[in-house]
Amino acid sequence: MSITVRIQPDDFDPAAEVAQLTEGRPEIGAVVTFTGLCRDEEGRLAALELEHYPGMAEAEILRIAEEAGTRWPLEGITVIHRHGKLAPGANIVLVITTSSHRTAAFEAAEFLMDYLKTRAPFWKKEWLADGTSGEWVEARDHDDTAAERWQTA
Amino acid sequence: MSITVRIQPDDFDPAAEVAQLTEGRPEIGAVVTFTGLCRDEEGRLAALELEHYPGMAEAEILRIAEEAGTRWPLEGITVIHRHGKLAPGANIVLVITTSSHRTAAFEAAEFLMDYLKTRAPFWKKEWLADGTSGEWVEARDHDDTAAERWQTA
Amino acid sequence: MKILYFAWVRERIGMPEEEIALPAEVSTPADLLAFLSKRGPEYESAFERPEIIRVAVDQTHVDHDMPIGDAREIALFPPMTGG
Amino acid sequence: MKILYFAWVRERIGMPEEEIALPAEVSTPADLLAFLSKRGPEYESAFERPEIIRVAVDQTHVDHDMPIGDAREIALFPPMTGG
Repeated sequence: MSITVRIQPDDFDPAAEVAQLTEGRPEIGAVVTFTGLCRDEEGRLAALELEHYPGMAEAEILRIAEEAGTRWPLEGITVIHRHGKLAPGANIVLVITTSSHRTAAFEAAEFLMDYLKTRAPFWKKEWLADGTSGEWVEARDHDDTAAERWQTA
Repeated sequence: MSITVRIQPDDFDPAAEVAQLTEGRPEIGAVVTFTGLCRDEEGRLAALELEHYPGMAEAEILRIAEEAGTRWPLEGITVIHRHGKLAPGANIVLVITTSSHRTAAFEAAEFLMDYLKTRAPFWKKEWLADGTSGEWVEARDHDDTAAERWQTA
Repeated sequence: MKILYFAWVRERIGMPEEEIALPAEVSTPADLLAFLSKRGPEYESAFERPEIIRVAVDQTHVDHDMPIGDAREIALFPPMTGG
Repeated sequence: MKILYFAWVRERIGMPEEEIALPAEVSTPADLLAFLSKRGPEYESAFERPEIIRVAVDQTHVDHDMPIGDAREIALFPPMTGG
Protein backbone atom coordinates (compact mmCIF):
# COMPACT_ATOMS: atom_id res chain seq x y z
CA MET A 1 0.00 0.00 0.00
CA SER A 2 1.24 3.50 -0.86
CA ILE A 3 0.92 6.32 1.68
CA THR A 4 1.39 10.00 0.85
CA VAL A 5 1.25 12.65 3.59
CA ARG A 6 1.81 16.33 2.94
CA ILE A 7 1.48 19.38 5.19
CA GLN A 8 1.53 22.54 3.12
CA PRO A 9 0.28 26.13 2.95
CA ASP A 10 -0.67 25.73 -0.72
CA ASP A 11 -3.95 24.51 -2.09
CA PHE A 12 -4.29 20.96 -3.43
CA ASP A 13 -5.97 19.41 -6.46
CA PRO A 14 -8.08 16.38 -5.48
CA ALA A 15 -8.39 15.19 -9.11
CA ALA A 16 -4.60 15.15 -9.59
CA GLU A 17 -4.13 13.31 -6.29
CA VAL A 18 -6.76 10.70 -7.23
CA ALA A 19 -5.07 10.21 -10.63
CA GLN A 20 -1.76 9.69 -8.84
CA LEU A 21 -3.28 6.87 -6.76
CA THR A 22 -5.31 5.14 -9.47
CA GLU A 23 -3.53 5.38 -12.83
CA GLY A 24 -2.45 1.98 -14.15
CA ARG A 25 -3.99 0.24 -11.12
CA PRO A 26 -6.92 -1.83 -12.53
CA GLU A 27 -7.29 -3.70 -9.24
CA ILE A 28 -8.78 -0.55 -7.65
CA GLY A 29 -12.57 -0.60 -7.64
CA ALA A 30 -13.37 2.13 -5.11
CA VAL A 31 -12.05 5.63 -4.48
CA VAL A 32 -13.34 7.70 -1.57
CA THR A 33 -12.31 11.32 -1.12
CA PHE A 34 -13.06 13.61 1.78
CA THR A 35 -12.44 17.33 1.37
CA GLY A 36 -12.79 19.60 4.39
CA LEU A 37 -13.55 23.23 3.55
CA CYS A 38 -13.37 26.46 5.56
CA ARG A 39 -16.93 27.54 6.41
CA ASP A 40 -17.94 31.17 6.87
CA GLU A 41 -20.21 30.35 9.84
CA GLU A 42 -23.08 32.42 8.43
CA GLY A 43 -20.82 35.32 7.51
CA ARG A 44 -19.22 35.56 10.94
CA LEU A 45 -15.73 34.47 9.78
CA ALA A 46 -13.18 36.19 7.51
CA ALA A 47 -10.72 33.30 7.82
CA LEU A 48 -9.49 30.34 9.81
CA GLU A 49 -5.82 30.32 10.74
CA LEU A 50 -4.33 26.86 11.07
CA GLU A 51 -1.31 26.40 13.30
CA HIS A 52 0.52 23.09 13.37
CA TYR A 53 3.48 21.37 15.01
CA PRO A 54 5.96 20.83 12.17
CA GLY A 55 7.52 17.41 12.18
CA MET A 56 5.02 15.90 14.57
CA ALA A 57 2.07 16.70 12.27
CA GLU A 58 3.57 14.63 9.43
CA ALA A 59 4.71 11.86 11.80
CA GLU A 60 1.33 11.57 13.54
CA ILE A 61 -0.67 11.50 10.29
CA LEU A 62 1.71 8.86 8.93
CA ARG A 63 1.12 6.77 12.07
CA ILE A 64 -2.67 7.12 11.62
CA ALA A 65 -2.41 6.15 7.93
CA GLU A 66 -0.28 3.11 8.74
CA GLU A 67 -2.82 2.06 11.35
CA ALA A 68 -5.59 2.35 8.71
CA GLY A 69 -3.50 0.16 6.41
CA THR A 70 -3.37 -2.59 9.01
CA ARG A 71 -7.15 -2.46 9.59
CA TRP A 72 -8.48 -2.36 6.02
CA PRO A 73 -7.35 -3.89 2.69
CA LEU A 74 -6.33 -0.60 1.05
CA GLU A 75 -4.36 0.07 -2.11
CA GLY A 76 -3.42 3.64 -1.23
CA ILE A 77 -3.90 6.57 1.14
CA THR A 78 -3.25 10.25 0.52
CA VAL A 79 -3.62 12.87 3.24
CA ILE A 80 -2.93 16.55 2.60
CA HIS A 81 -3.47 19.11 5.36
CA ARG A 82 -3.02 22.82 4.80
CA HIS A 83 -1.81 25.40 7.33
CA GLY A 84 -1.85 29.18 7.45
CA LYS A 85 -4.75 31.62 7.02
CA LEU A 86 -7.55 30.20 4.88
CA ALA A 87 -10.62 32.06 3.61
CA PRO A 88 -14.17 30.64 3.64
CA GLY A 89 -14.61 28.18 0.80
CA ALA A 90 -10.90 27.25 0.82
CA ASN A 91 -9.78 23.64 1.05
CA ILE A 92 -8.36 22.63 4.44
CA VAL A 93 -7.83 18.90 4.32
CA LEU A 94 -7.97 16.09 1.75
CA VAL A 95 -8.17 12.38 2.52
CA ILE A 96 -8.22 9.81 -0.28
CA THR A 97 -8.52 6.05 0.17
CA THR A 98 -8.46 3.44 -2.59
CA SER A 99 -9.35 -0.22 -2.35
CA SER A 100 -10.80 -3.12 -4.32
CA HIS A 101 -13.97 -2.76 -2.29
CA ARG A 102 -16.08 0.18 -1.32
CA THR A 103 -16.63 -0.65 2.35
CA ALA A 104 -12.91 -0.65 3.11
CA ALA A 105 -12.43 2.66 1.30
CA PHE A 106 -15.36 4.32 3.12
CA GLU A 107 -14.49 3.06 6.59
CA ALA A 108 -10.80 3.89 6.29
CA ALA A 109 -11.57 7.44 5.12
CA GLU A 110 -13.89 7.99 8.10
CA PHE A 111 -11.33 6.52 10.47
CA LEU A 112 -8.61 8.79 9.07
CA MET A 113 -10.78 11.90 9.47
CA ASP A 114 -11.86 10.99 13.01
CA TYR A 115 -8.23 10.49 14.04
CA LEU A 116 -6.98 13.57 12.21
CA LYS A 117 -9.51 15.64 14.17
CA THR A 118 -8.43 14.31 17.53
CA ARG A 119 -4.74 13.33 17.21
CA ALA A 120 -3.06 15.42 14.50
CA PRO A 121 -1.40 18.48 16.07
CA PHE A 122 -3.32 21.27 14.33
CA TRP A 123 -5.20 24.15 15.91
CA LYS A 124 -7.71 26.51 14.33
CA LYS A 125 -8.10 30.17 15.23
CA GLU A 126 -11.00 32.24 13.99
CA TRP A 127 -10.54 35.59 12.24
CA LEU A 128 -13.74 37.57 12.33
CA ALA A 129 -15.49 39.39 9.49
CA ASP A 130 -14.73 42.75 11.23
CA GLY A 131 -10.97 42.09 10.86
CA THR A 132 -10.25 41.22 14.49
CA SER A 133 -8.88 37.93 15.67
CA GLY A 134 -11.44 35.78 17.42
CA GLU A 135 -11.24 32.68 19.57
CA TRP A 136 -9.35 29.45 19.14
CA VAL A 137 -11.79 26.80 18.00
CA GLU A 138 -12.62 24.48 20.89
CA ALA A 139 -12.26 20.74 20.52
CA ARG A 140 -15.65 19.07 20.35
CA ASP A 141 -16.61 16.10 22.51
CA HIS A 142 -18.40 14.81 19.44
CA ASP A 143 -15.05 14.33 17.70
CA ASP A 144 -13.63 12.32 20.60
CA THR A 145 -16.72 10.13 20.56
CA ALA A 146 -16.36 9.64 16.81
CA ALA A 147 -12.73 8.58 17.24
CA GLU A 148 -13.54 6.22 20.12
CA ARG A 149 -15.83 4.06 18.00
CA TRP A 150 -12.74 2.68 16.23
CA GLN A 151 -11.11 1.50 19.44
CA THR A 152 -10.88 -2.22 19.80
CA ALA A 153 -10.99 -3.93 23.18
CA MET B 1 -30.88 20.66 -0.96
CA SER B 2 -29.96 20.24 -4.63
CA ILE B 3 -30.07 16.78 -6.23
CA THR B 4 -28.53 15.94 -9.60
CA VAL B 5 -28.97 12.47 -11.12
CA ARG B 6 -27.57 11.51 -14.52
CA ILE B 7 -27.45 8.17 -16.35
CA GLN B 8 -25.10 8.39 -19.29
CA PRO B 9 -22.70 6.39 -21.48
CA ASP B 10 -20.07 9.14 -21.29
CA ASP B 11 -17.37 9.53 -18.68
CA PHE B 12 -17.72 12.11 -15.90
CA ASP B 13 -15.38 14.60 -14.26
CA PRO B 14 -15.60 14.39 -10.46
CA ALA B 15 -13.75 17.72 -10.00
CA ALA B 16 -16.22 19.59 -12.22
CA GLU B 17 -19.16 17.99 -10.41
CA VAL B 18 -17.72 18.92 -6.99
CA ALA B 19 -17.20 22.51 -8.19
CA GLN B 20 -20.82 22.61 -9.34
CA LEU B 21 -22.00 21.65 -5.83
CA THR B 22 -19.64 23.83 -3.78
CA GLU B 23 -18.92 27.08 -5.63
CA GLY B 24 -20.25 30.11 -3.76
CA ARG B 25 -21.55 27.88 -0.94
CA PRO B 26 -19.43 28.83 2.13
CA GLU B 27 -21.77 26.92 4.46
CA ILE B 28 -20.38 23.64 3.08
CA GLY B 29 -17.66 22.18 5.29
CA ALA B 30 -17.46 18.61 4.03
CA VAL B 31 -17.44 17.01 0.60
CA VAL B 32 -17.38 13.22 0.22
CA THR B 33 -16.98 11.60 -3.18
CA PHE B 34 -17.21 7.94 -4.06
CA THR B 35 -15.99 6.79 -7.45
CA GLY B 36 -16.57 3.20 -8.52
CA LEU B 37 -14.15 1.91 -11.15
CA CYS B 38 -14.18 -1.10 -13.46
CA ARG B 39 -11.67 -3.67 -12.15
CA ASP B 40 -9.81 -6.11 -14.39
CA GLU B 41 -10.19 -9.00 -11.88
CA GLU B 42 -6.52 -9.94 -12.18
CA GLY B 43 -6.47 -9.65 -15.96
CA ARG B 44 -9.54 -11.87 -16.44
CA LEU B 45 -11.80 -9.08 -17.77
CA ALA B 46 -11.69 -7.07 -21.00
CA ALA B 47 -14.76 -5.03 -20.04
CA LEU B 48 -17.94 -4.79 -18.01
CA GLU B 49 -21.14 -4.11 -19.93
CA LEU B 50 -23.74 -2.21 -17.95
CA GLU B 51 -27.39 -2.60 -18.89
CA HIS B 52 -30.04 -0.42 -17.27
CA TYR B 53 -33.77 0.23 -17.28
CA PRO B 54 -34.12 3.69 -18.80
CA GLY B 55 -36.58 5.87 -16.94
CA MET B 56 -36.72 3.68 -13.86
CA ALA B 57 -32.96 4.02 -13.25
CA GLU B 58 -33.23 7.82 -12.97
CA ALA B 59 -36.48 7.62 -10.98
CA GLU B 60 -35.14 5.06 -8.49
CA ILE B 61 -31.86 6.91 -7.89
CA LEU B 62 -33.82 10.14 -7.38
CA ARG B 63 -36.00 8.35 -4.80
CA ILE B 64 -32.87 7.09 -3.00
CA ALA B 65 -31.31 10.58 -3.04
CA GLU B 66 -34.49 12.16 -1.69
CA GLU B 67 -34.54 9.57 1.08
CA ALA B 68 -30.91 10.47 1.95
CA GLY B 69 -31.95 14.13 2.08
CA THR B 70 -34.59 13.36 4.69
CA ARG B 71 -32.15 11.37 6.83
CA TRP B 72 -29.11 13.68 6.89
CA PRO B 73 -28.61 17.46 6.84
CA LEU B 74 -27.14 17.66 3.34
CA GLU B 75 -26.51 20.64 1.08
CA GLY B 76 -26.28 18.65 -2.15
CA ILE B 77 -26.18 15.22 -3.77
CA THR B 78 -24.87 14.29 -7.21
CA VAL B 79 -25.15 10.75 -8.59
CA ILE B 80 -23.87 9.84 -12.05
CA HIS B 81 -24.08 6.24 -13.27
CA ARG B 82 -22.65 5.15 -16.61
CA HIS B 83 -23.99 2.43 -18.89
CA GLY B 84 -22.55 0.58 -21.88
CA LYS B 85 -19.28 -1.31 -22.25
CA LEU B 86 -16.57 -0.05 -19.90
CA ALA B 87 -12.91 -1.08 -19.87
CA PRO B 88 -10.89 -1.82 -16.72
CA GLY B 89 -9.90 1.42 -15.02
CA ALA B 90 -12.95 3.26 -16.38
CA ASN B 91 -15.29 5.17 -14.08
CA ILE B 92 -18.65 3.47 -13.47
CA VAL B 93 -20.39 5.50 -10.80
CA LEU B 94 -19.91 8.79 -8.95
CA VAL B 95 -21.64 9.81 -5.72
CA ILE B 96 -20.99 13.22 -4.16
CA THR B 97 -22.49 14.46 -0.92
CA THR B 98 -21.96 17.89 0.64
CA SER B 99 -22.85 19.04 4.12
CA SER B 100 -21.79 21.38 6.90
CA HIS B 101 -20.53 18.37 8.81
CA ARG B 102 -18.43 15.40 7.82
CA THR B 103 -20.45 12.66 9.50
CA ALA B 104 -23.58 13.49 7.50
CA ALA B 105 -21.62 13.60 4.24
CA PHE B 106 -19.90 10.26 4.92
CA GLU B 107 -23.00 8.38 6.08
CA ALA B 108 -25.18 9.68 3.25
CA ALA B 109 -22.57 8.68 0.63
CA GLU B 110 -22.39 5.15 2.07
CA PHE B 111 -26.18 4.93 2.21
CA LEU B 112 -26.46 6.05 -1.42
CA MET B 113 -23.91 3.47 -2.58
CA ASP B 114 -25.52 0.64 -0.59
CA TYR B 115 -28.92 1.45 -2.08
CA LEU B 116 -27.59 1.98 -5.60
CA LYS B 117 -26.09 -1.52 -5.45
CA THR B 118 -29.31 -3.18 -4.37
CA ARG B 119 -32.17 -1.02 -5.73
CA ALA B 120 -31.02 0.82 -8.88
CA PRO B 121 -31.96 -1.19 -11.99
CA PHE B 122 -28.50 -1.84 -13.45
CA TRP B 123 -26.93 -5.16 -14.39
CA LYS B 124 -23.30 -5.97 -15.14
CA LYS B 125 -22.14 -8.53 -17.68
CA GLU B 126 -18.51 -9.60 -17.89
CA TRP B 127 -16.56 -9.56 -21.17
CA LEU B 128 -13.50 -11.78 -20.90
CA ALA B 129 -9.92 -11.02 -21.89
CA ASP B 130 -10.17 -13.65 -24.69
CA GLY B 131 -12.94 -11.61 -26.36
CA THR B 132 -15.88 -13.84 -25.43
CA SER B 133 -18.81 -12.75 -23.35
CA GLY B 134 -18.78 -14.14 -19.84
CA GLU B 135 -21.37 -14.35 -17.10
CA TRP B 136 -23.74 -11.80 -15.67
CA VAL B 137 -22.33 -10.60 -12.36
CA GLU B 138 -24.27 -12.17 -9.51
CA ALA B 139 -25.75 -10.02 -6.78
CA ARG B 140 -23.85 -10.45 -3.54
CA ASP B 141 -25.52 -11.17 -0.22
CA HIS B 142 -22.98 -8.81 1.27
CA ASP B 143 -24.60 -5.90 -0.59
CA ASP B 144 -28.06 -6.75 0.74
CA THR B 145 -26.64 -6.91 4.25
CA ALA B 146 -24.94 -3.54 3.74
CA ALA B 147 -28.23 -1.99 2.60
CA GLU B 148 -30.21 -3.54 5.46
CA ARG B 149 -28.18 -1.72 8.10
CA TRP B 150 -29.94 1.53 7.12
CA GLN B 151 -33.39 0.13 7.73
CA THR B 152 -35.22 1.64 10.65
CA ALA B 153 -37.70 -0.30 12.70
CA MET C 1 -49.85 -4.99 -21.04
CA LYS C 2 -46.24 -4.02 -21.91
CA ILE C 3 -43.79 -6.50 -20.35
CA LEU C 4 -40.04 -5.64 -20.21
CA TYR C 5 -37.12 -8.01 -19.61
CA PHE C 6 -33.57 -7.14 -18.57
CA ALA C 7 -30.16 -8.83 -18.29
CA TRP C 8 -30.26 -12.64 -18.40
CA VAL C 9 -34.05 -12.68 -18.26
CA ARG C 10 -34.00 -10.72 -21.54
CA GLU C 11 -31.33 -13.00 -23.00
CA ARG C 12 -33.17 -16.21 -22.11
CA ILE C 13 -36.51 -14.98 -23.45
CA GLY C 14 -34.80 -13.54 -26.52
CA MET C 15 -36.42 -10.12 -26.60
CA PRO C 16 -36.36 -6.92 -24.53
CA GLU C 17 -40.11 -6.34 -24.39
CA GLU C 18 -43.46 -7.49 -25.70
CA GLU C 19 -47.16 -6.67 -25.52
CA ILE C 20 -49.19 -9.42 -23.88
CA ALA C 21 -52.92 -9.52 -23.18
CA LEU C 22 -53.09 -10.76 -19.59
CA PRO C 23 -56.04 -12.92 -18.54
CA ALA C 24 -58.15 -11.56 -15.70
CA GLU C 25 -56.82 -14.12 -13.20
CA VAL C 26 -53.30 -12.60 -13.40
CA SER C 27 -53.55 -10.08 -10.58
CA THR C 28 -50.08 -10.19 -8.95
CA PRO C 29 -46.43 -10.54 -10.12
CA ALA C 30 -46.49 -14.13 -8.80
CA ASP C 31 -49.47 -14.86 -11.06
CA LEU C 32 -47.69 -13.19 -13.98
CA LEU C 33 -44.53 -15.29 -13.54
CA ALA C 34 -46.58 -18.50 -13.41
CA PHE C 35 -48.56 -17.45 -16.47
CA LEU C 36 -45.45 -16.53 -18.51
CA SER C 37 -43.59 -19.73 -17.57
CA LYS C 38 -46.21 -21.69 -19.51
CA ARG C 39 -45.58 -19.76 -22.76
CA GLY C 40 -42.61 -21.91 -23.80
CA PRO C 41 -39.20 -23.31 -22.84
CA GLU C 42 -37.45 -19.90 -23.09
CA TYR C 43 -39.88 -18.45 -20.51
CA GLU C 44 -39.60 -21.57 -18.38
CA SER C 45 -35.82 -21.15 -18.38
CA ALA C 46 -35.96 -17.43 -17.57
CA PHE C 47 -38.34 -17.97 -14.64
CA GLU C 48 -37.16 -21.37 -13.39
CA ARG C 49 -36.44 -19.75 -10.01
CA PRO C 50 -39.32 -17.28 -9.80
CA GLU C 51 -38.43 -16.30 -6.22
CA ILE C 52 -35.23 -14.51 -7.34
CA ILE C 53 -36.93 -12.47 -10.09
CA ARG C 54 -37.41 -8.80 -9.24
CA VAL C 55 -40.48 -6.98 -10.44
CA ALA C 56 -41.15 -3.32 -11.16
CA VAL C 57 -44.66 -2.11 -11.87
CA ASP C 58 -44.66 1.24 -13.65
CA GLN C 59 -40.97 1.64 -12.74
CA THR C 60 -41.42 1.01 -9.02
CA HIS C 61 -40.16 -2.07 -7.16
CA VAL C 62 -42.99 -4.30 -5.93
CA ASP C 63 -43.23 -7.58 -4.03
CA HIS C 64 -44.56 -10.69 -5.75
CA ASP C 65 -47.86 -10.57 -3.90
CA MET C 66 -48.78 -6.94 -4.60
CA PRO C 67 -51.77 -6.19 -6.85
CA ILE C 68 -50.76 -5.24 -10.40
CA GLY C 69 -53.82 -3.02 -10.82
CA ASP C 70 -54.04 -1.04 -14.03
CA ALA C 71 -50.29 -0.83 -14.66
CA ARG C 72 -48.94 0.48 -17.97
CA GLU C 73 -45.73 -1.59 -17.89
CA ILE C 74 -44.28 -4.42 -15.83
CA ALA C 75 -40.55 -5.21 -15.84
CA LEU C 76 -39.02 -8.56 -14.84
CA PHE C 77 -35.31 -8.82 -14.11
CA PRO C 78 -32.61 -10.50 -12.00
CA PRO C 79 -31.28 -9.00 -8.75
CA MET C 80 -29.54 -5.73 -9.58
CA THR C 81 -25.75 -5.35 -9.72
CA GLY C 82 -25.20 -1.65 -10.36
CA GLY C 83 -23.02 0.77 -8.47
CA MET D 1 15.22 20.63 27.68
CA LYS D 2 13.47 22.24 24.71
CA ILE D 3 9.87 23.08 25.56
CA LEU D 4 7.43 24.01 22.76
CA TYR D 5 4.06 25.74 23.07
CA PHE D 6 1.22 25.86 20.55
CA ALA D 7 -2.06 27.73 19.99
CA TRP D 8 -3.42 29.53 23.05
CA VAL D 9 -0.76 27.99 25.30
CA ARG D 10 1.82 29.72 23.10
CA GLU D 11 -0.15 32.98 23.12
CA ARG D 12 -0.57 33.05 26.91
CA ILE D 13 3.09 32.26 27.57
CA GLY D 14 4.16 34.72 24.89
CA MET D 15 6.70 32.58 23.05
CA PRO D 16 6.71 29.47 20.86
CA GLU D 17 9.58 27.65 22.59
CA GLU D 18 12.31 27.93 25.17
CA GLU D 19 15.19 25.99 26.68
CA ILE D 20 14.66 25.18 30.34
CA ALA D 21 16.93 23.23 32.68
CA LEU D 22 14.54 20.89 34.45
CA PRO D 23 15.24 19.91 38.06
CA ALA D 24 15.69 16.19 38.70
CA GLU D 25 12.31 15.87 40.45
CA VAL D 26 10.45 16.69 37.19
CA SER D 27 10.00 13.19 35.81
CA THR D 28 6.50 13.27 34.21
CA PRO D 29 4.40 15.75 32.19
CA ALA D 30 2.29 16.34 35.34
CA ASP D 31 5.47 17.33 37.22
CA LEU D 32 6.48 19.59 34.31
CA LEU D 33 3.12 21.40 34.26
CA ALA D 34 3.28 21.99 38.03
CA PHE D 35 6.88 23.21 37.76
CA LEU D 36 6.15 25.59 34.85
CA SER D 37 3.03 27.01 36.52
CA LYS D 38 5.28 28.50 39.24
CA ARG D 39 7.41 30.44 36.72
CA GLY D 40 5.01 33.40 36.57
CA PRO D 41 1.45 34.58 35.91
CA GLU D 42 1.66 33.90 32.14
CA TYR D 43 2.49 30.25 32.83
CA GLU D 44 -0.11 30.06 35.56
CA SER D 45 -2.70 31.32 33.07
CA ALA D 46 -1.60 28.91 30.33
CA PHE D 47 -1.77 25.92 32.64
CA GLU D 48 -4.66 26.90 34.92
CA ARG D 49 -6.48 23.73 33.82
CA PRO D 50 -3.56 21.33 33.56
CA GLU D 51 -5.86 18.36 32.91
CA ILE D 52 -6.85 19.65 29.46
CA ILE D 53 -3.25 20.26 28.30
CA ARG D 54 -1.99 17.70 25.78
CA VAL D 55 1.64 16.64 25.89
CA ALA D 56 3.96 15.28 23.21
CA VAL D 57 7.39 13.93 24.13
CA ASP D 58 9.69 13.83 21.12
CA GLN D 59 6.65 14.32 18.86
CA THR D 60 4.61 11.46 20.29
CA HIS D 61 1.44 11.89 22.37
CA VAL D 62 1.92 10.84 26.00
CA ASP D 63 -0.26 10.73 29.12
CA HIS D 64 0.46 13.06 32.04
CA ASP D 65 1.87 10.24 34.17
CA MET D 66 4.33 8.78 31.67
CA PRO D 67 8.08 9.09 32.38
CA ILE D 68 9.73 11.89 30.39
CA GLY D 69 13.04 10.00 30.31
CA ASP D 70 15.82 11.58 28.25
CA ALA D 71 13.53 13.42 25.84
CA ARG D 72 14.94 15.99 23.40
CA GLU D 73 11.76 18.10 23.22
CA ILE D 74 8.45 18.31 25.01
CA ALA D 75 5.46 20.12 23.50
CA LEU D 76 2.48 21.44 25.49
CA PHE D 77 -0.72 22.40 23.71
CA PRO D 78 -4.53 22.53 23.88
CA PRO D 79 -6.77 19.75 22.50
CA MET D 80 -6.29 19.58 18.75
CA THR D 81 -8.79 20.96 16.26
CA GLY D 82 -7.40 19.98 12.87
CA GLY D 83 -9.08 18.19 10.02
